Amino acid sequence: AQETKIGFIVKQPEEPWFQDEWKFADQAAKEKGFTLVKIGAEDGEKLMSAIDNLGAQGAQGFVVCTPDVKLGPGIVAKAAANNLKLMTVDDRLVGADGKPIEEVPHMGISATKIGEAVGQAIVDEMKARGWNADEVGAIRVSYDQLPTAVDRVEGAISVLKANGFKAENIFDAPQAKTDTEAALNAATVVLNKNANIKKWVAFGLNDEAVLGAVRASESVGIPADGMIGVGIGGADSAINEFKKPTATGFVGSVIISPKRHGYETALNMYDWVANNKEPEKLILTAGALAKRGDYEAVRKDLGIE
Amino acid sequence: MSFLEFSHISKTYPGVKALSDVSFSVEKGAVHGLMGENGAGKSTLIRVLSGDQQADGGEITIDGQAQKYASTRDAFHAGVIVIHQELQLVPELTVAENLRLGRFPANAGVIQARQMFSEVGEKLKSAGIDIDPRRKVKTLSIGERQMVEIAKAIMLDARVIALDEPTSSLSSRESEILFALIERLRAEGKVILYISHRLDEVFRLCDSLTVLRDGKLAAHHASLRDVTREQVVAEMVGREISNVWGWRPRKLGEVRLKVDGISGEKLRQPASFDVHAGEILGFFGLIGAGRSELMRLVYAADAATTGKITVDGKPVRSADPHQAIRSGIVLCSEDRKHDGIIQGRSLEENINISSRRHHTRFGILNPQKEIEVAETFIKKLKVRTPSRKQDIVNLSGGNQQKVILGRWLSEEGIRVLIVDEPTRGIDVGAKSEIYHILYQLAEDGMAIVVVSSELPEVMGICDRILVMCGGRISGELKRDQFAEQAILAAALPDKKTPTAIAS
Amino acid sequence: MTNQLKRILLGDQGLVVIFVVAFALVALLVPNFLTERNILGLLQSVVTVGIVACTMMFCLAARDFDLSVGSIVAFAGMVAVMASNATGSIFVGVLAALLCGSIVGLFNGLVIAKFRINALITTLATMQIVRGLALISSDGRAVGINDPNFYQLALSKLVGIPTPIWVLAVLFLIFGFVLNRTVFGKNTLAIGGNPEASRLAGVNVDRTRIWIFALQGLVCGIAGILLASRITSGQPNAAVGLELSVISACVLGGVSLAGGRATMAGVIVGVMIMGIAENVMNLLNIPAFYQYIVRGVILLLAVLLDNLRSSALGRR
Amino acid sequence: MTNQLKRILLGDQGLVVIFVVAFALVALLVPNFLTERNILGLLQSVVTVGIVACTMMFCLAARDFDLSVGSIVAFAGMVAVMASNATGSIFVGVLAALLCGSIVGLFNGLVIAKFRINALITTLATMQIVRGLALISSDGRAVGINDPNFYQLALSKLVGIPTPIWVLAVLFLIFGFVLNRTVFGKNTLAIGGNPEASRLAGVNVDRTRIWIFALQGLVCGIAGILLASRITSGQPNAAVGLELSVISACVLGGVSLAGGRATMAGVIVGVMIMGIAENVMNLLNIPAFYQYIVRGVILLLAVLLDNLRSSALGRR
Ligand SMILES: Nc1ncnc2c1ncn2[C@@H]1O[C@H](COP(=O)(O)OP(=O)(O)OP(=O)(O)O)[C@@H](O)[C@H]1O
Ligand SMILES: Nc1ncnc2c1ncn2[C@@H]1O[C@H](COP(=O)(O)OP(=O)(O)OP(=O)(O)O)[C@@H](O)[C@H]1O
Ligand SMILES: [Mg+2]
Ligand SMILES: [Mg+2]
Repeated sequence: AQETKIGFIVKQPEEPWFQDEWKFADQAAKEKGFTLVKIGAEDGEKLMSAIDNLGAQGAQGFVVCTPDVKLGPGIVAKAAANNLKLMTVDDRLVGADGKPIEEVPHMGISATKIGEAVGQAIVDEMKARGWNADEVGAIRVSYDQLPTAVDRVEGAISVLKANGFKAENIFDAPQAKTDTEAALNAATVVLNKNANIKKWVAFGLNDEAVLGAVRASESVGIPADGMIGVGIGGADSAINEFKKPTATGFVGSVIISPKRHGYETALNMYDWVANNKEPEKLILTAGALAKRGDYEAVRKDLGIE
Repeated sequence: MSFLEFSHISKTYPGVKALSDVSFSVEKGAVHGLMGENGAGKSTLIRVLSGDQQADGGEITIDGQAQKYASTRDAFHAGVIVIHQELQLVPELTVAENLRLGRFPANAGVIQARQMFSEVGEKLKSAGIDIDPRRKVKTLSIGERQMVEIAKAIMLDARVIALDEPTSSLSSRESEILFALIERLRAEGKVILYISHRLDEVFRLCDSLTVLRDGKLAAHHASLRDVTREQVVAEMVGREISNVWGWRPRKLGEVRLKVDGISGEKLRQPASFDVHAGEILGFFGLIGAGRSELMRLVYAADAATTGKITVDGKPVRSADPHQAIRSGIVLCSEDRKHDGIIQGRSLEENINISSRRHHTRFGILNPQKEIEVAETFIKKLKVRTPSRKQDIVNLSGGNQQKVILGRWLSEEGIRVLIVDEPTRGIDVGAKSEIYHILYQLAEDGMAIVVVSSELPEVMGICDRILVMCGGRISGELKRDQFAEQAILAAALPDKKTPTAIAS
Repeated sequence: MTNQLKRILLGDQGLVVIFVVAFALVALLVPNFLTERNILGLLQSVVTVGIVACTMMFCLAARDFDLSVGSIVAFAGMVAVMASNATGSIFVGVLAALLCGSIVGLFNGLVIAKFRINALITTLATMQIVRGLALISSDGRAVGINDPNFYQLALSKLVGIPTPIWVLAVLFLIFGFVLNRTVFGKNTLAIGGNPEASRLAGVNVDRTRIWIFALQGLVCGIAGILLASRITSGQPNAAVGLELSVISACVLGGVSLAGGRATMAGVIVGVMIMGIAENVMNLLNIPAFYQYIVRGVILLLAVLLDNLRSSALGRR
Repeated sequence: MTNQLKRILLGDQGLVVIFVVAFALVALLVPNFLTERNILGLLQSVVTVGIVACTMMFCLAARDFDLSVGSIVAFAGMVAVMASNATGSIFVGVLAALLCGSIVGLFNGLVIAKFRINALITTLATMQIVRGLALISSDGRAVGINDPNFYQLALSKLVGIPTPIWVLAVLFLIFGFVLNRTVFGKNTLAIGGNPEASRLAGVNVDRTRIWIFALQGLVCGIAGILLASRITSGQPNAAVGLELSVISACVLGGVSLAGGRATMAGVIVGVMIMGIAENVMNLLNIPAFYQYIVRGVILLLAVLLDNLRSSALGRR
């Protein structure tokens, strides 16, 4: 029989999250005995080339986390042209009309939902510490160039507002790049500008962004109990923080399971290609909040080790 | 055994045998002349001596010791200093830093600046060179830079000093400073190799002489006592040249170029002059007299602040050379390295860059025509090159100069031709060809301006001479008034009043 | 016989020969490489870099520098999509994109030539400004294409070969011709060789530089339109870092950053080497992190080989 | 009096004067700018760029180019963290990072000077290779610091001023001195100003270039260590795009890409202008997309002003 070859394309191959997805997809490949071709595609052009490349290699299908959801029609057309089956992970494709493309099977969690989970975690921690929303400032570490980032922080803000946060207490700290140093520099300015506010919460695109805000608070002398930062991802950056001997302002991270996203999507694609068993059109996963005390358990629950 | 010996030196560049089996020797305390046509291999020999180039074969011995240089640094350590044909200065550094580059007086890597400036200042003063060692080289004029370059010869205690055409952009006054310097070095017992195309200088300075031709030794004279100039020219060129200048009277036409009160940033005093059709007008002056500045204003290479220019009675307004060219004025500038050659491009392209607009259509080149023009001038000016495709930087200095001249001589429809130090570095043989072409152009009605620091040249080929001094025109002489004394008097700065006013 | 071989290998076109040999090796050793599909995919993947490299070659040859190309490509793509969405006419969209690209290029050229501002800083500034415009005009989100015919710009084929590849080929031909056979091309090379001497030789240096940048803008417009059509949307984040890829491809192809030296054949080879490296790494399934290393090593090898070749030439 | 003012404004240090005036304006007009906290924050934010700019200045002054700085900074940070985790000694970690940085720099220098390979391509290659190494060594993940004392490198203060700022200041002083007062500095300027003349004057061009790159690597090592301490982890993705910021700061500060011209004061001003622009934009709460445009416009204005100043100087 013909060898089964499946592609797995991700938008940011250097990110630990996608590394994990690939790792778990590899696990599925080993179990089922198919070939997994992993390609990183940071932008639309690279993605189109990657699909062509898969076609040329004789793959039968691929899973993709697209650099931009608006690429939807293009990806669908390209996949069809190369006669490849298509599934999406993490980010769901949308059509020209801005609505999700329903016929492409998808597994993921919406960016807004993750953001809301972050917001909820912050609100819970504030309650636990007995903070009054009026005396707290919020740092929105933003990277508005990336639509997913906007959706995540807006999700968090909506929860904060619903819990009595005033809009004027939310301060924008735009990162010039997506690394910790840029977030740190941007957050420092916000903190210095509002030296009268002593209690802060912070959220952003990922763990690295929030870590920047936490580092900024430390450098201007805000103690750990004056800062609540909740990140997204829960990979090593966050774990390093939890492992520190004393607690920092980095309170928690919303972990999404790369295991389900990587392992299950690859498996589903294999079933589709090899056994012609079409996957469910939409599988939504949930994020789980991991904190200093329970992150190991949470990770185990999600199947990450 | 002689102090400095070259034995069987050979050097080949791709497509060119620059030196083949050259052997000769020089005694201690002697000034030894090195002559030959452009491309004969003089500079190459000097480069081999300085460790800049490695010879393919042969050997150099100094004081009985065989020399092996891997780089110029080794040559320095062996006591060899070379003043190269092209200026080798760093514009952003000061005079003193340039003179001590590669050998800064330093303590644990930190430059002893005060010591350096005072030492260099003293040495410059003792050599009669009046330049502030703290000035940045980029603020110096070409002539001053040449003097700085020459001053390298006395900065270090050398055994062998080679000078490659040091006077090519110097006027007589600065040349005298150089000659005095050479006398001093000779008295100190150094060996001096002296390259020049000016026979007068060679006969005045040198004790012995070697002539190269096509990379081979053509003649060696251990003494110059019984040698005539005609003989040396014949050895160089392979034929007799009876009259280098070859001036003939010509009929002058109407005024072609009229310059009225032009001035600019570097030339504050307004200057006026005119040139007739068919006339060759000479501009003489000492270094820094402002001749080049004036010509650059006429050509719009620099912006003029005041003044009017008319060509054939029609006023010319140009803000950039390309407009000046369109109104019939061209300038061949003096600094061929900075303003002339286009590095990395072939001879063919260097010649055609301006005149090609006569044979392009809709901006598309006519390759056939370009080849034709290039070949014509390569032949006419005797450019020594393996092919017209050769990169211009691979040519010898004189041959580069010929190519730049070719660029302007190939122009069509030009009414005013200004050449600034046109024969700088060009050998006697080619010189007379160039003069001949200039006469030809003048006979066809072109107005020609020749700027030169070589007094015999302006006197030899011009119909009229304007002398400049301190930024203004200080004298005018017609051909029948030409006299060395009068011209020099007008050129010297302490003379306030014009010496000769033509009617 | 061996002499002739040597002449070919060491001659002006030596880089091309090395490339052909490398290509043959890759075709033999890498499975799936020499299939029609893969070659077409490979060619399509170099379209953007290749198109922009055409004019970047001029820019570098004239001793200039253009960092704004990536932003212009993204911006022009956005403009093409938004204008054709707004007017319902693809033609208007294409025209608007070309116009916008040219205007940005013209602005670059005017600032650089007339105010004599460093090209690196000027284009770094426009790179930021234009990227900002692209983000603002779309609120940072991709803009979908309403008229599916727009996709045809990139999807349609002629004699089995997709249109963008044809466009690329035609541009290679045009700019190769312009560089070697026109006054504009020769003036560009002369300016790069010695700007002051060129000016004194009557070259209108300012005008030539302005033209170079304007052309660069226009060509980025073309690349932007094709890219938008290929990815079926206008994306404000597209083509980030394109400048570095394009400049590297040019330098790899023998264009001198010190100006005055450039050949179209060299640039084509440079573009292809970079494209093939990416393609082969993906075909061979090289892990993402190792791809960095392989990419670096290939770059080094390519220049090293070319260097050995030309120094052998010098020593002949 | 006015003449003296004119001389100061138009003199060599004119850029500094313009900067001081601009700084005063910003301090007056932007609320919260001139607070101790903000100024310290501002200074800390320019530490990485500032440190690397010290040696980039030498690199550009010698007509070279280094694109690998960002990768070296990230790699050195990783090495510092991993080595000190493994040995339990921060000192060993720091040493290892400095060593690794220098080795990469030395490699760059050797390849560029000895094999005469274009600096752009060489450092582009090492940029990729080193980034790959950083990613591979950590499997692409951030590495946490075991010993909290490591944080003190960045957090500790001397006379109220954080250590990294002191380090930056000391490096500015050292390299300012090296550039103007030492044989190495003058040779660097000479090589950039006229490579041929320097070679003929017996300057050891190769060795100087190798030293420049090795120093660049060492200094990137310092920057990497401080950065790792500041973000309390080694991150393989750190400092992407640093090269462009650093080169821009240098060029803005009057360093000529054509070589031969550089001043430490200029580079400091260049670094500060870029840092202040970012800081003020955030203080004024300028939306992210508009920041691109403002950044571009500031760049253009800064060079335009400097240009008007120096052409006024020329016309004097
Ligand atoms: N780098 C090079 N590559 C190729 N050919 C060269 C190179 N340098 C010099 N040549 C050739 O070597 C020959 C000798 O040149 P050289 O510079 O020694 O002449 P020269 O006697 O100094 O002439 P001139 O009087 O014009 O200065 C010339 O034909 C020149 O074209
Ligand atoms: N780049 C420059 N910056 C400042 N001053 C300059 C510069 N170039 C020339 N000068 C000054 O302009 C004056 C005239 O220059 P220059 O020596 O070129 O005149 P010249 O008559 O053409 O002499 P020559 O051509 O023999 O050198 C000199 O006083 C010189 O110092
Ligand atoms: Mg010579
Ligand atoms: Mg002159």
